[in-house]
Amino acid sequence: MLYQTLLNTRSHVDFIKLDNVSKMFQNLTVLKKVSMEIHKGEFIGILGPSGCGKSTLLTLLSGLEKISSGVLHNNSTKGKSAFVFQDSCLMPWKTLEQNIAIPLEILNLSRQEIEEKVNKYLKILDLYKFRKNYPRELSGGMKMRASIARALVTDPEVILMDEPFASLDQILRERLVDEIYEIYLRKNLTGIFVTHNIAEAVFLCNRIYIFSFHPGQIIGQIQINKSNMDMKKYRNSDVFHQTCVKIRTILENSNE
Amino acid sequence: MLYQTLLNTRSHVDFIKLDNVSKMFQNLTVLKKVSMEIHKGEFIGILGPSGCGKSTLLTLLSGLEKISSGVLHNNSTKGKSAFVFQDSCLMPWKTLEQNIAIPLEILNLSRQEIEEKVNKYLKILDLYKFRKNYPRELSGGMKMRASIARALVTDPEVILMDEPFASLDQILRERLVDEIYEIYLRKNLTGIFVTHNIAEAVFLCNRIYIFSFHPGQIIGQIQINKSNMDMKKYRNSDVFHQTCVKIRTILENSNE
Amino acid sequence: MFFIKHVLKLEQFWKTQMNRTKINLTSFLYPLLFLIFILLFWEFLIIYFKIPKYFLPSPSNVLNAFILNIKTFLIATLVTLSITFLAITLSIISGVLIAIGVFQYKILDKTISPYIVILQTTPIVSIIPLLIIWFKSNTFITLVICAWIACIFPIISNTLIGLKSTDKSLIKIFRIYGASQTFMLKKLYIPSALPYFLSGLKISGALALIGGISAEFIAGTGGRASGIAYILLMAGYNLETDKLFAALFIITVLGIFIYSLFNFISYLLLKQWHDSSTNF
Amino acid sequence: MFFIKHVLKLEQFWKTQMNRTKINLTSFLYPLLFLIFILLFWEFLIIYFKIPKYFLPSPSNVLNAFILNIKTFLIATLVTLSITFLAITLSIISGVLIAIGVFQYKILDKTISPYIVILQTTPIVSIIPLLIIWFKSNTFITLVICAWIACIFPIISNTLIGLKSTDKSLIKIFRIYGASQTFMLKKLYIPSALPYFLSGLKISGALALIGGISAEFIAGTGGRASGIAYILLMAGYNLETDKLFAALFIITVLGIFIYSLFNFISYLLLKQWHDSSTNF
Amino acid sequence: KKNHGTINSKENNDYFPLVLGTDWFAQAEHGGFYQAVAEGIYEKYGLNVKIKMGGPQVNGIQLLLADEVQFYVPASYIMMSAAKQKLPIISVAAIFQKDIQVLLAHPNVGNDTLENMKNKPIFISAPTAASIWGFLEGKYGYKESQKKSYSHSLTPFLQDKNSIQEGILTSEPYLIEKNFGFKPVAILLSDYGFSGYGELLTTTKKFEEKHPKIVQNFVNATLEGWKSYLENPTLGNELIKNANPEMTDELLQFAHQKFINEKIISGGDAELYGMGIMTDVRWREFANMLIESKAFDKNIDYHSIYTLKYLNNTK
Ligand SMILES: Nc1ncnc2c1ncn2[C@@H]1O[C@H](COP(=O)(O)OP(=O)(O)OP(=O)(O)O)[C@@H](O)[C@H]1O
Ligand SMILES: Nc1ncnc2c1ncn2[C@@H]1O[C@H](COP(=O)(O)OP(=O)(O)OP(=O)(O)O)[C@@H](O)[C@H]1O
Ligand SMILES: [Mg+2]
Ligand SMILES: [Mg+2]
Repeated sequence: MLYQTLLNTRSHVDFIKLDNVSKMFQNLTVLKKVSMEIHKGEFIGILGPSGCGKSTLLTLLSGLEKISSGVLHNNSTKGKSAFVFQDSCLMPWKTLEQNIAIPLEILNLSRQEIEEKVNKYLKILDLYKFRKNYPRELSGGMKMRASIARALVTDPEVILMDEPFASLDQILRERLVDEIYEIYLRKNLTGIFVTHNIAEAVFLCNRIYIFSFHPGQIIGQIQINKSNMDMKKYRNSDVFHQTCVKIRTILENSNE
Repeated sequence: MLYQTLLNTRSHVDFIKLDNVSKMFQNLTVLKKVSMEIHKGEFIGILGPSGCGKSTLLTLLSGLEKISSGVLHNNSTKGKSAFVFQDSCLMPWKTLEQNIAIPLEILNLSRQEIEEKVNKYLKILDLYKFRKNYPRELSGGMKMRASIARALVTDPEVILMDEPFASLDQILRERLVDEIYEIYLRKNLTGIFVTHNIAEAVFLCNRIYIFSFHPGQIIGQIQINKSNMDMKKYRNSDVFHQTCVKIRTILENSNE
Repeated sequence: MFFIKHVLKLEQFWKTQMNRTKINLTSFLYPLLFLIFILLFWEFLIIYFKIPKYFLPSPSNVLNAFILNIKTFLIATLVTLSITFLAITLSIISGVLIAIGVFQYKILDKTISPYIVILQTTPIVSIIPLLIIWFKSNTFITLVICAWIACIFPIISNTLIGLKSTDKSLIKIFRIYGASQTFMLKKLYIPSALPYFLSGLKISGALALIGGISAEFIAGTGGRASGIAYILLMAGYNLETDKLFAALFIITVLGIFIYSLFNFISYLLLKQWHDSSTNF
Repeated sequence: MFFIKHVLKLEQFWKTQMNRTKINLTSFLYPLLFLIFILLFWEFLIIYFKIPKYFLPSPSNVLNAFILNIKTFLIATLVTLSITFLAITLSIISGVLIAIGVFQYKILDKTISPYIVILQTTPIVSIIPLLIIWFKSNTFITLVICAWIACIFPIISNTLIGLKSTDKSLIKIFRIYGASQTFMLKKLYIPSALPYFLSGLKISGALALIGGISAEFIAGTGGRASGIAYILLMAGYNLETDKLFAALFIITVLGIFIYSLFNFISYLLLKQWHDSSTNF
Repeated sequence: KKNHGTINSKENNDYFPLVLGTDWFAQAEHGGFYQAVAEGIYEKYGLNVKIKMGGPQVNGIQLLLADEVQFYVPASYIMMSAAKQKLPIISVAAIFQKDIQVLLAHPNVGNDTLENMKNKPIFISAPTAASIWGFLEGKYGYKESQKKSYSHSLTPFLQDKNSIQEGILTSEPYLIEKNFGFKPVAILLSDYGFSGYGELLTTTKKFEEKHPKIVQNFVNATLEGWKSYLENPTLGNELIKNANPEMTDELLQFAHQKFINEKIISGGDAELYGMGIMTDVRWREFANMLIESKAFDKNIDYHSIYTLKYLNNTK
């Protein structure tokens, strides 16, 4: 509640703001002086080489880990964020549908509501047939999808996603990107999206931060303007391809 | 040794052969009447939607699970295969380098040899700096790379890879694909490569099997002829692009 | 179509059931054969070497003593069993509560943990006189308390280590959604601790029995409602070796019964999610 | 550059060390304060209500008895400690071997498992006479055997459940490369079972002490090599309440010592890979 | 006469409630107490007496001090310990004029005197050792190395023909003869100068000071009970078996026979002064014996732990 009012009165303040945030593990600097501003309703992409600190950044944003120095403001409503971890982490002693229902149980919804929502997302993610299976009876991609469903099921205000589509086939992946984009448009979602797929990031996001390897620093920030474009057209537009190439070049250069 | 001689005398026999192999879990048919032949030195790609039974197929090929019906021949030398699982599964109580050394310890190499080989692959996979870290101190992509290093370190005869590059960034991914292709050429490796990335499969493999969803059946088999082409040229050739599009079409159609 | 599926499922079910029974049969068969072999060998030895009954009674002597005193044994068994189960129930409740308390509140951990260890390491035998005074000579309660003290520690220790072994990523998931500590306990920590707890329970079952019996050895009840240890003790004093062995045999059977019971409970609870439940 | 790095590392090291010590200090402080409070309160109560020494000795009485008999106590403590540690060593060796045997060979599992349970549930008290016959009245060995029987089961049970909890995917990895069963045991199963084993060890430590002491209560006859329980027993017979409490206090301290030792070992061994090692 | 089957006398406010703690499960050694309950003798004296059985490790003195029981029946040695610890308890009558502790040996191996048993292995339990070892060591030069663990199995004794076994006159000789078919040599320690009393009626000093009349009545009733038990133990034995179902008639009978034949209760001073008698001479003799064997300090004030004032009236 406090958060909410703060947000309303100070809507000019950024939704999430990092100011010179660093993160160390013992004597290893993983993130160095990262500053970013995320406004409500933005979809932010995070790109960078493996091990550069993307997952670490998300845990900082979600408050699961403490920052080592700098300032971090997060004005999102408590309990209204969702997180898709890089690995699925489902509870092995619960079935798929029970796993997905967990956040709703935490939010104390009625049995019926829970069932409705869970079923809806089970269907969206092609998992309905396997809802009674235990995680160990599922394929890698299915587990990851379950983890996505668990994040979406709460209608979150902010969603943090750590390579959610990595283990999915291209067709499913594209469908899910569309799906999430639609949810994003409909619900005024704020998203932070870690991925290795440049095209996906360019398609989904308003802004993309590019990180360098060791220590993780922002080496590029790309604003994407697609407001008035039809999405299908956008995917095939020149802007799209040019942005992709531009990002690739930044990444390639940073590697040398 | 027995295997080896068998192989030498009957080199006309296929290296690995499946004849109408099916696999059931309880009353769920996961793979149905799969027949394939893999010759020594081939690199086989396996494509198919998430949950279609690709990982299951690999466990059958490696002998880790029993087939439910049909015939499976595997004439590879025992202990000379390597497996990159879909998740990294490292031992949490060992450091990165100790984890990678495990297969070599099983094969009873000398300490020095082990160290040499481990260091070589640590470097190839950009992990050398982190060799003393425990798995929980590594990023998702690093863990996966460690798992790839663990597979390559033994100079295997057959390598089974289950989406090894899924959680890696594009640049690293391409480098690793090149690396593996080189090893393949140099060592006459036989590879079975599960992936969701069509381009990668087309680039690396001689032959690609495409699987349908539920029950997993072979719905397409594509022979790729790139013997005399330079790899850089190949990646930009029309054949390459056409093959990719063709596979995509098969996958898309199967989905409807 | 649906009907056929259902029939198939049923068939599947019975097949697995049968397989399970088969496994259970062989798992009974081996030790049973071993037992029969030992008993026969024992009987033979005693007949062959003419070992006197007082030195080592033969299985047939023991059986005889058992049959002659069956009613006494039955009552005593019931008393001992009720002490044991009361103690286990008490220690499950208190042990789990203590483990959770210690797990949740650092202060509790720091302040009382050492005293729980003390409780565990103080030999029951030495506190029985105190207990007798405190519980106004109600021997039954004294015995239950002794058995309880004897068996609570493995429950606390294993439950606690189980709670602490909860997957760190799962904890994060729950935190993200702002789950309350109570909710997390119920839905996350306790299920995670289950296999450890059950392993502790198996140890505790045996300890409760031993605790109760040892306490009875020391505090002694006598009279109408006396347990199996009293019979064992008196048989010892009266030099009735066969009866003593019969009592020992009953204790052993009780032990196996309690162990099997907890093993079975463990199997039932764990079969859904943990592969270590097979047996032992 | 390298030099500076090294210095930084050293500084880091000492900082963590200091933090660790700080934590340990507070974790000693709380129970210690609690203890001092209780002791003072106890002394006060006894002075205030003029409770006679024979009924409940005051801490100062107990301390006095301790100082007066310090030499006897010291020798007895050494005897008890050696019994306990011998028993624990024996039970670690035999318990782990049995667990591994049962884990590796189905036949062994089926045949002997029930008899291990029997061993566990048979009250020591009732087999001491047999042990005395077998070991030609060598009380020391008898006591060690009793303590061993008392404490082996948690080790077997926990180790076995640990071995069975080994990650299935890791087993697959080892299988692929054709690792021998021995190799897998050494490099995979045993490290996997470690946390379970250590939890069992903590339970066993306490049980070994209790087992030895209980056995001494029953078998003890004194002589040169009599342990602390014998002193406790004799103090009881001779109605020396203060000496009895001093002996009880020593047993408790021994218990805490053994527990802390295993807790520390557990911490050292687990700190690399398991988060549940904090304490308890 | 109707209610005699139960251990409790009828609940009645007119009767003074007392709990008598014994040192073991019900047995012939407690016969007189049960007899007094069974025959209503305590009621006749205005007492409502409940008997609480002891057990292997039940510390009766502690129960007495905690007022859980009002009377307890220790032997002289324990009273000496109490004197050393200055415990406020006091013995008011002695049921057993002789200590019934025996040492048992196999027949025909020459172990028929305490002197001959020197250097032979003795199976002896810790509590027994606590009371008699000082005497054996001090007076007969027994060695610590002779002591062997005894935990209530006679098998080690039976195996070694040279070994010695502790025992009670009224039980082990019978059990051995019955079960193993030979009559063991039984040496009664009291015949060798272990001159303690057994089954001393003992209460706290506080109780004794506050209720001298009750104490007197209890002593009188108990002695009457024992007299009756020696004459015809049927009623008492029934109660005993009721409380301790594992007790056998033969053993009760054997013990009863021993009481009479060895004049455990009616012999010695009792022949002159009546049952229950204690004398300063005997107490001094016993105390000196223990002081000489260094079990106790010579300044020990053993006079405070007994009183003879309730005994003159019984004559
Ligand atoms: N132990 C099991 N019990 C029951 N069903 C199982 C079991 N293991 C796998 N399955 C089922 O088998 C099917 C194929 O699984 P598999 O892991 O082989 O898929 P996959 O092709 O590797 O998918 P992905 O690309 O998502 O990894 C899935 O539908 C899964 O639910
Ligand atoms: N607990 C820890 N202790 C020490 N180092 C850690 C720890 N956690 C992460 N690191 C280090 O932090 C760095 C960044 O890790 P992170 O998981 O954020 O990378 P990432 O960008 O998500 O990589 P990937 O794309 O491979 O998932 C890595 O170098 C890793 O070794
Ligand atoms: Mg990551
Ligand atoms: Mg898979």
